[in-house]
Amino acid sequence: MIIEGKQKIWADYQKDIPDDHYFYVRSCIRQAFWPGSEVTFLDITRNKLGKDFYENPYHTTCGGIAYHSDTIPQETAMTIIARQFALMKESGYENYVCSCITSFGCYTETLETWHEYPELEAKIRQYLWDSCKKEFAKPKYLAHASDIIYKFRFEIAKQMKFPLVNVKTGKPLKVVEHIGCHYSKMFPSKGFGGAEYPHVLVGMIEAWGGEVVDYPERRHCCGFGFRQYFVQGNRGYSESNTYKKFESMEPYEPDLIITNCPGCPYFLDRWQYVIAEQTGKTYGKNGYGIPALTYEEVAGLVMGYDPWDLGLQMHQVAIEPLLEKMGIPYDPKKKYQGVNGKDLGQPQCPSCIKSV
Amino acid sequence: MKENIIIIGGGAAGMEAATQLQKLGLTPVIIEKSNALGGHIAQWDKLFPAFHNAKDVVSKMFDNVKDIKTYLNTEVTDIQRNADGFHAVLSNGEAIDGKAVVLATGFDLFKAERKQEYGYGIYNNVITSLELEKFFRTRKDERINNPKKIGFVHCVGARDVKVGNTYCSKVCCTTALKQACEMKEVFPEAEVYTFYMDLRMFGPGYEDLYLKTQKDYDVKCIRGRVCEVSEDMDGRLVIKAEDTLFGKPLRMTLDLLVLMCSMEKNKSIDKIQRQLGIENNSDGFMQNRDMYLGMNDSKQEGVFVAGTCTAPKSLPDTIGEARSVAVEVFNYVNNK
Amino acid sequence: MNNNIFHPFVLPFVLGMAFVLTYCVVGLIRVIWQLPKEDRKQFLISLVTPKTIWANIRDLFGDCLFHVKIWKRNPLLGYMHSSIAFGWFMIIVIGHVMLFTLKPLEGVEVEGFARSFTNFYYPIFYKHFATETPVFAFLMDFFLLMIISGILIAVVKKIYSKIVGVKRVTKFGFADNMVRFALWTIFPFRLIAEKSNIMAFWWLYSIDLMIFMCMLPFTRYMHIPTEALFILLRHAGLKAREPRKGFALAQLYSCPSCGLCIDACPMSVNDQKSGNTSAYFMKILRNGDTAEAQRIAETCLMCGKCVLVCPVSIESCDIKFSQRAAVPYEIHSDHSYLDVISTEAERSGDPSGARAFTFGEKISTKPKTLYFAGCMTQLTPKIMRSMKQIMETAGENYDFLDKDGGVCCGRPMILSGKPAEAQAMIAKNTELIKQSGATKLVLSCPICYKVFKEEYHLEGIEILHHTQYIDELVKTGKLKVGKGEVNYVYHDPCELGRAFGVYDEPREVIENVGNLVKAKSEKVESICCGGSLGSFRLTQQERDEITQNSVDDLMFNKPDEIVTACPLCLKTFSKKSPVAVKDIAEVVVENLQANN
Amino acid sequence: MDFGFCLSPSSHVKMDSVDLTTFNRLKETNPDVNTCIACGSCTATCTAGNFTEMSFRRILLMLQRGKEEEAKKMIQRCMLCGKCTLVCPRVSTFVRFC
Repeated sequence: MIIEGKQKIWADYQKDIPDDHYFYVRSCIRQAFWPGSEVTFLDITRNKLGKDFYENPYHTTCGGIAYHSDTIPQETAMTIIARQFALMKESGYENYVCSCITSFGCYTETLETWHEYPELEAKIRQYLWDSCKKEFAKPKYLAHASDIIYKFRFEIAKQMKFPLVNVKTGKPLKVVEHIGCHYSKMFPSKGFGGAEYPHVLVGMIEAWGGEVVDYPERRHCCGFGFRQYFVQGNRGYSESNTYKKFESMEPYEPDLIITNCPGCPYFLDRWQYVIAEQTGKTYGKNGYGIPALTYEEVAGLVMGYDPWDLGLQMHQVAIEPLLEKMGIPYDPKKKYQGVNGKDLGQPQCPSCIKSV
Repeated sequence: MKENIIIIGGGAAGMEAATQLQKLGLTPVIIEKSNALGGHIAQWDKLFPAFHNAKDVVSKMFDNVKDIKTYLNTEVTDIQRNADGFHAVLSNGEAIDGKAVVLATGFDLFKAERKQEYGYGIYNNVITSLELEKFFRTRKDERINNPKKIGFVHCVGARDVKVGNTYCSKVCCTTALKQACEMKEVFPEAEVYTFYMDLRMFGPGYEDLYLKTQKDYDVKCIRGRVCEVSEDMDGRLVIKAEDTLFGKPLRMTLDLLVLMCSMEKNKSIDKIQRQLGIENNSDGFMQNRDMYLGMNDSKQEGVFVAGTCTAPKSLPDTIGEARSVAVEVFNYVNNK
Repeated sequence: MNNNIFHPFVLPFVLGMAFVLTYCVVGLIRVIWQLPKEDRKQFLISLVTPKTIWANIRDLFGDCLFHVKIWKRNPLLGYMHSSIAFGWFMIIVIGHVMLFTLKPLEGVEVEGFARSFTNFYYPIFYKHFATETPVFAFLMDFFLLMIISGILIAVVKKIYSKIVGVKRVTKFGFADNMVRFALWTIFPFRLIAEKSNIMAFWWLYSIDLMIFMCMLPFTRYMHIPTEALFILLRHAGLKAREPRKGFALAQLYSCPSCGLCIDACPMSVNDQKSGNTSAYFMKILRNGDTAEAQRIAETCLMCGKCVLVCPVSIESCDIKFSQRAAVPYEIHSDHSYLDVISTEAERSGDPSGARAFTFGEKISTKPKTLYFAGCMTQLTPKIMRSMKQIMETAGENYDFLDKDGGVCCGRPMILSGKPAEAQAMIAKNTELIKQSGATKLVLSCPICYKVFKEEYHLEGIEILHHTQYIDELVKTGKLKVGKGEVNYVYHDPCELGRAFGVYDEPREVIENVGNLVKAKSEKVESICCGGSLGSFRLTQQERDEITQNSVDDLMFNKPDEIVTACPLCLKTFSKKSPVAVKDIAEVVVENLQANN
Repeated sequence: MDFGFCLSPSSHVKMDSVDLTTFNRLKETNPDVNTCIACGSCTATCTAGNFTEMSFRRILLMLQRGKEEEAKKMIQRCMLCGKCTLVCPRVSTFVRFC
C-alpha cells in the first residue's frame, strides 16, 4: 500500500465546511435505531465544541427511501427537499447539515440536477409554492454530519479520554471503516477523500488512535439496497452482500466497524446475528461479533460518554468486549435500562452469537 | 558502370524497391511471372482503413517504374552465384547478371477449398475475399445476387493447425471489416455479420474503422468461428458457430458467405529459393536474417527479401520494407 | 557305448524340465481358472467339437511347428523358425521312438518308476547311453543340423536383420538375451558332445538346457509352450475381457516379441515412437507396468494392422480395449437426452420442442434405402452431396437419416473402452432406422460401418458401406459411369479394409471410372492415415508424421489423385497430400455418364 | 430459525481457491487443452449439442474456474464422436476425460 498515493487523493478531494451556524436535519432510520447517535452528535457539537446547531421541528423525511424504492417520482422527492430548504431559509441559516447519507445523496443529486437543468428548479419552485406556499433558497454549504465530526476530529481528540487503543496490549484497535454508498460514490467530489478512498472516517480513526483496516471488499455496499431489503424474499441477496464483506474482513480480525450511514451499521450489526443463526459462524473472538458503531457513538466513547447513554445496548452485537479492550468502565446492570432507569426489556438470547 | 539488381516479383514490394534503387543510382531489373505488374494489390478495389482506391496507389507505382527494365511473363529458371554476384537464366531464354538479388515474391492466397467444412467450391454462395474484391471492381458475380444476409468468416487458413498454418495472417481482420462496410454500401438492406476469434486492429485508423463498422454500418461482429456450412432446401447457406460471448451454439441462414483467406508463402519460387540457400521459417515463409535489424537481409550474402515473402503484411508494411531493402542493397553494393 | 543308464550330468536338465513343466501346469490351471464361467464352458466344449479339433490340430502344427504365417511373410524367416521348432520337435519324437525300438536297454533292466524316469532324459542324451541304428542316426543328425542351420540364420539376423526383411527388431533385456544365447548354444554343444563324447560338453549341453528351461517363464520364449494353449482358446472363439487375466494372459505369454508388428505399426515411422507398438505393449503389460501399458493403449490408433501381421494372431487391439476399459472412469455417460428425439410421426402435436427426424419428406413413399452420413461426413459436405447425386441418378428411393445432424453411431465410445455407454446411442439409432421402414442402410463412414455391422441388431436391413453400394449400383447398371484418364490410388480405410476385408469393391468401382495405380502398401498392409479416433494421446506432430508417411506410400506410383472411402482419412490426407484427395463417391460423380 | 430467506451462493469465480486437480490431470495426458482460444467451433459442431446443452469450450473453462461438478455433468452428455477435435484450429487429439 502506497500511503502517499492515498494522501494525494485525499488532498485532491477536499471541500469547504463552514466553521459554525448549521441547520441540522435528522435521519429517519438513525433516530429510530440509534437514537443516541444524533443526541450525542448535538451534545458534542453544541456543548463540547460550542457550535451553533439549529433544528427546525417542522422538518420531515427527505423522501429518499421512497425515491430509491421507486415509489415516488423524482419531482416529488425534490419538492420535499425544497421544503426542507425553505425551512432552513425561514430559520435564517444557509449551512445545511444532514444526519443521513441517503439524504445527503438526495440533496446533492437535487442540487446538481438543478444546476444542470435550471428549468427543473423553476418547476420545483412552482410545485413548492403550489403545495406549501413556501419559497426556498439553496444552501450555501451542504455537509453531512460526519463531515462536521471529520472537521473537528482533532478538537475531539484533544478532549479524548479513551483513545482507540487496546489498553491491555497498548496497540491501536483495528478499525474497519464503512462509508455509505451515497456519501461519495455518486458525486466523488462531494465527499472527503472521494469515492475510492474516502477519508472522512479514516481521518477520525487515525486522529483517535486507531488503525484502519484496508480489506479487499472495503468498497462493497452493505447490501441494504432499499428494494432488496424491503421485500422479504429478496433479503438473502442483501444478506449475501454483508456476508461477502465479513468473509473478506475476517482475516484482519477487526475490533470495531465504524460507519456513517443509517443502514450500514444496522445491516452490518443485525446480519451478523442472522449469519450466525444460519451458518453458525461469528466473526469476533470467542463467539462474539464485531461491533458496528456509528461515528457519533465512537466519538462519544472516546470522549468518555457512558456507553448506555450512547445507546450502545441497541446493538445486537455485544459491545462489552470492545469496552473492555478500550478500558471503558460500564455497569452491566444498567445495559437494559433506558433513560430514567426505565426497563427496556432484554432481547431473546440468540443461539449462536453471544449478546452479553 | 551501373550495377544490375535482380528483383524477382513485380508486386508492391518489387515495384517500390525498384523505384527506390533507381533513385539511389543502381539499375534494378524486375522479373515478373504474370503478364502485368502490380501483384495482388492490383486486384484489389479499395484499401483499408480509409477506402482509398487501390488503383490510385498502384498507378503511381506503375508511373515510378515505367523506365525500369521489366520482364513480364518471365520466371527465373536458374540462378547461380559467381564472382561478381549472380547469374540468372530466365524462362524466355535470356540471362542477366546482377550484383544482388531482391526476393519480392509475395504470397499465395490460401486455397479455400482446403477448409472442406466451409464448402467453397461446393455451395454456390461461398466466395473468397479476393472474389469479393473483384466484385467490387466489376460489380459482376453471379453468386452475389442481392443477398439479404451476408457472413464473413475470419481466419480461413490462418491460426489453424488443421491446415498447418499457425500464424495470424494480419490483414484479414481489417479487410473483413472494410469489405463488410462496402457490402453494406452496395446492399444497404442486407444484414452483415462477421465471425471472428479476435479482432486484431493493429494499425493507425484501424480501430476507427472498427468503430465505423459498428456505428455507421451496423455490421454485427460475433465472437465465434464458423465450423460447419451446409445448404438448406432453397440453396441458402446454414452456418454453425458458437456465440462464445453468449455461450450458446448458433445457427444462421445466410445468402452469402465470404471466406477471409489467409496469406501463404508463394511456392512457385521454391526452386530458386533453394538455389539461393534461403530457408523457410516455422510459418513456411522465407527466413530473414533477424527480426529486428536484419528484416530485409537474408542469411545469404547478396540476397535480400522484402514484402510478404517473409510474413503476412499490410500494404504500408510492404512499402516500408521495399524502401528499407533498397537502402540495404545500396549499402551492400557500395561497400563491396 | 556306455551301459550305465545314469550320469550326473543329466541332473541340470531334469531339474530344468521339472521346473518348466510345473510352471506350465500351474499357469494353465490359472488361465483356465481366470476365464469367466461362460468362456470356460465354451472352451471345454470346443475341445470336443470336431470342427475345432481339426482347426486346433491344423494350427498347432501349422503355427507352432511349421510357422506357416512367417513363411508367407518371408521364407527365410519362416525357415529359421520352423527349422528350430520342427527340428527340435522331431529330435524329441524320434528320440522317444528310438527308446521304444531299442528296448530293452542294452544290458540293463529298468522297470516301473525308474523306467519312466529314465524315459524322461534318455532320448535327450541317448548317444551317451546307447548306440543307435543307422536310420535313426541319420535322422537325428539330419534334424540336429537342420536346427543348427536355423540358429545360424538367427545369428546372422541378429547382426543384420534386413536379410529376413525386418527393419526394426524388438530390443531385449538381459534375461531375454541370456536365454537366446542358451538356445543358440544348446545344439552346437549337443553336436560336439555326441561326436566327441567329451564329458564337459555333455555338462554344458545339460546346463544350457537347464538355463533355457528355468529362465523360459521369465522371457519371451514362454510363447513356445503358451502358444499351444492360445491356439486352443482362440479356436474356442473367446475374446479378451480383462487385460491381464485369462485369455488375455495367455495372449500376453504367447507373444514372441518377434517385432513383426514394429515395422507394421504406423507409429513406427518415427523411430522414437516404436516403443508404442504392440510388441512392447504386450511385454510391458506382461511385466505388470499397467500405467505404461495404459499409456500405450491410449496412444494406439487401433488400425489393426499389428493383429493381421502377427504370426501368432494375437488380438492386441482387444487387449488394448480391455486395458482402456480397466481404468475406471469417474464420469459415466448420460445420454438420456436422446429420448427427446423421435420421428415425425410420433412427435406430431408434441410441443416439448423435441427434435424430430423426418422420413419420406422428399418422396411420398417410405424410403427403401436410408443413408446415414455420420458425424465425420457432416464435416465433408462433398461426400454427402455426391451420395445424394448418386442416389438420385440411380433413381433410388432414399432418404437421409441425419441430414440435419444425427446421433453418433457409438463406435468412438467403444473405441474409448466404454462399450456399455454406447448402448443408448445404438438403441436410439436402431429405433430411428427401424421406424424408417428402410431395407437397406448405406454408410459412408467406415467407423460407423464397423459398429453397425458388429453391434447393431438390424435384422432384415442390409448394411452397406457406400463403396459396396456404389459397386452394386454400377454392376446392376443403375448407375452408368464413364472411364476417365485419371490415375487414382486407393487408400484402404482401416475399419473397412482390415476390419471387413472390403478391398475389392472400391477398387472395382475405381477401375470403372479411371486407372487404378497401386500404392506401395495395399490392403492388409495399407498404412493408417494418422487421423484415427482410436488414439487419445498422439500429438499433432506425431500424427502429421504418420500422415506424411502414409501419403508418401500412396504416392509411390505417382497417381494424379488419392481416393479414399472414409471422411476422416479424406480430411487427414488433405492436409499433407501433394495431389487432390477425394472420396470414392466424389470420383464417381465426376465420371457419371450423361445418359443416366 | 427460518428467516424466510437465506444466503445466496456467491456467483464469483474464486480463482484463489479453484481446485485444478482434474484439469491438471487432463493437461498431463493432453497438453493441448491449454491452447484453447475460445473460438467455439467445438460447441457449434457438437453432435450432442444438437440435442442438449453441451460445450467443450465451456467444460474446459469450468474445469479451470472451479466448476468441476457442472463440468462433469456436461461431460456426461458427450458421445465422443470426435467432431470437435476435427474442427478445432488448435488441437489434434481426442480428449479422454478423467
